[in-house]
Amino acid sequence: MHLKLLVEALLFASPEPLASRQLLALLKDEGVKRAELEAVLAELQADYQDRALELVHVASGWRFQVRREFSTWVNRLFPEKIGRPSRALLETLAIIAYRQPITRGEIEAIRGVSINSSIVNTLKELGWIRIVGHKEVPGRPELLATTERFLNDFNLNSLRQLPPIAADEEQSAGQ
Amino acid sequence: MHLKLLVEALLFASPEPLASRQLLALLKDEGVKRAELEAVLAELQADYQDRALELVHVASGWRFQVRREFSTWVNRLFPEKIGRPSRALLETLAIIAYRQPITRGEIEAIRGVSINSSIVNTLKELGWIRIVGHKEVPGRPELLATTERFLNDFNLNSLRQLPPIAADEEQSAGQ
Amino acid sequence: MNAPPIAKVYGASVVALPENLYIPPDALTVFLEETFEGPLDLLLYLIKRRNLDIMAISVSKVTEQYLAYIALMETLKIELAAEYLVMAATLAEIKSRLLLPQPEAEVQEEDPRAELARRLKEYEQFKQAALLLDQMPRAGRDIFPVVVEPDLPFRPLPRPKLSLAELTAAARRLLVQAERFAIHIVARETLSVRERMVDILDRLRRKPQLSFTSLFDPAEGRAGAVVTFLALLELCRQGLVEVHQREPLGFLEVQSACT
Repeated sequence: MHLKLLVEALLFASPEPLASRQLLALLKDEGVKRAELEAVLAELQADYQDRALELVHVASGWRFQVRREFSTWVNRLFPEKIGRPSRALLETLAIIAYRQPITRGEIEAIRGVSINSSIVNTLKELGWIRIVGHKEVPGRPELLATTERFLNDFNLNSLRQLPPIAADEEQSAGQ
Repeated sequence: MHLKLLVEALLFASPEPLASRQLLALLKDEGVKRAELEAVLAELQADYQDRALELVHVASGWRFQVRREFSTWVNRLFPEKIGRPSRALLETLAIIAYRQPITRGEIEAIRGVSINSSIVNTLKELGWIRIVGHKEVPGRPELLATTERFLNDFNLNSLRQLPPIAADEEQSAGQ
Repeated sequence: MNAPPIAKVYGASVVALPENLYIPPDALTVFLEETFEGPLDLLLYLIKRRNLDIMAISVSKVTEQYLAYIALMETLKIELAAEYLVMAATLAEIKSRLLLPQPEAEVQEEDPRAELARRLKEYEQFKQAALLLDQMPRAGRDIFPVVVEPDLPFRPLPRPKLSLAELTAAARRLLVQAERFAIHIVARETLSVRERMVDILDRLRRKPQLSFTSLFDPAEGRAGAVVTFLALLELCRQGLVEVHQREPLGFLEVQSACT
């Protein structure tokens, strides 16, 4: 079997980029030398010169990717779904809004379940929350708070405009 | 942008096979005609003639796949893969494929043994079978049939491509 | 003449099965269940072994073998799947019917073997079909659908549909409930205090040290001062900021606790 095609097959079938070291391990039985592999990778790069794909070397190894100039069309495959937020996302945001600054652990204590980091990351990516400091307790957890973007998106001028919830109402009444 | 490369980019980036109809919809703004698309798909098939990949048409559409002759090497990428399906699972699947829609009781009558529910569940989880209705007999048993996913996974365009079995030939001859 | 050895144990030939040879019943059950997919499969095996055509089964021969097999299982006290016993009964019935003389008028009655032969044939076809299916190229085993990551420029996430009312409802549900169960209420904080706490932390991130007075906005009046002071006290209590006074009655300096 032609080494170039073997490497091509492996790179296309692998869900993750493959490092040269991994490729050599996968082709151990074929006794492939590093220099041969490198030659073949260079050949493959040249083969795909004029195609919609390119063979690139990223941090974890080699992978084929669709060239950026096709992103307009590729994006049509993944239409933006303005989905409903997950319950976990909604609740995490609600707790941060009403109890900021707050750590992830404190949010977890209120919700009674652990929070997937992807939720916190999504909220950061959405620009709705940010880190405003670290709590001086072991582990120095991040203190999370809402952003101006959050206020804008929810049509608020300031956090004071957040509708009161019972606990807050009682507190206000007590003052 | 060259139409052939656009189609190539879309086919490689799509997580699922793309039907011609879908490709035409994705390229609506470019005013691509069906005949042009078909010509380009044929060209792409030819381009990959001598490569580790092939462009094939399965039930849900066109997809690139790593050719069968590389499976020995590709399987090295997935060493922890689960074992072969059991004979019971394959026989059940075969009966559903050739006799669909069919109830579990009817499958049991053919096989002469009762079917463990785990077999039907595994087939559902694999996405190879689905419930298409209920038979109007006492107990209203589920009617089972294969899915498009089954055809895709077995490299088929339609059920008609299933290899003929003797009983079917006889029945056809008798009709 | 010596019987041929059936096994060699430590080099010595064994010609007869030892009386106390014990085959764990489980092992035989497993054998039956793993080797045959049911009574039809076992019958097919018995027929094929004699190179017979299904349509021309010698019911008595096959029945004898089948029953012998089942009898063996029973003497070994193996619990057989019910289907094997049903088949044994069916075979016995067919055999007995064939032995009975057919009344003249009912010569046309169907051969009792026919139904069994039909079932065997049908099962054999699907056994064959299962093999064919297994030999077909299968995605993930023989062929591998390719999905290539696109190199896409950064695209901001679409904003999920979320209304203020939903947010408030979630907060009410969680926080009111959580506080009902809380052992004590820490402080009487209003949102304005919390907002001011975040403001102070923010300002401290830009400038590590702030004078106490710079935290007040005279335009806010007395209420603003109270809110700021409460916020500062709460931040101190939580250990988020430190307040220093270098000399008695001197200026208060606020700095973040992490520095």
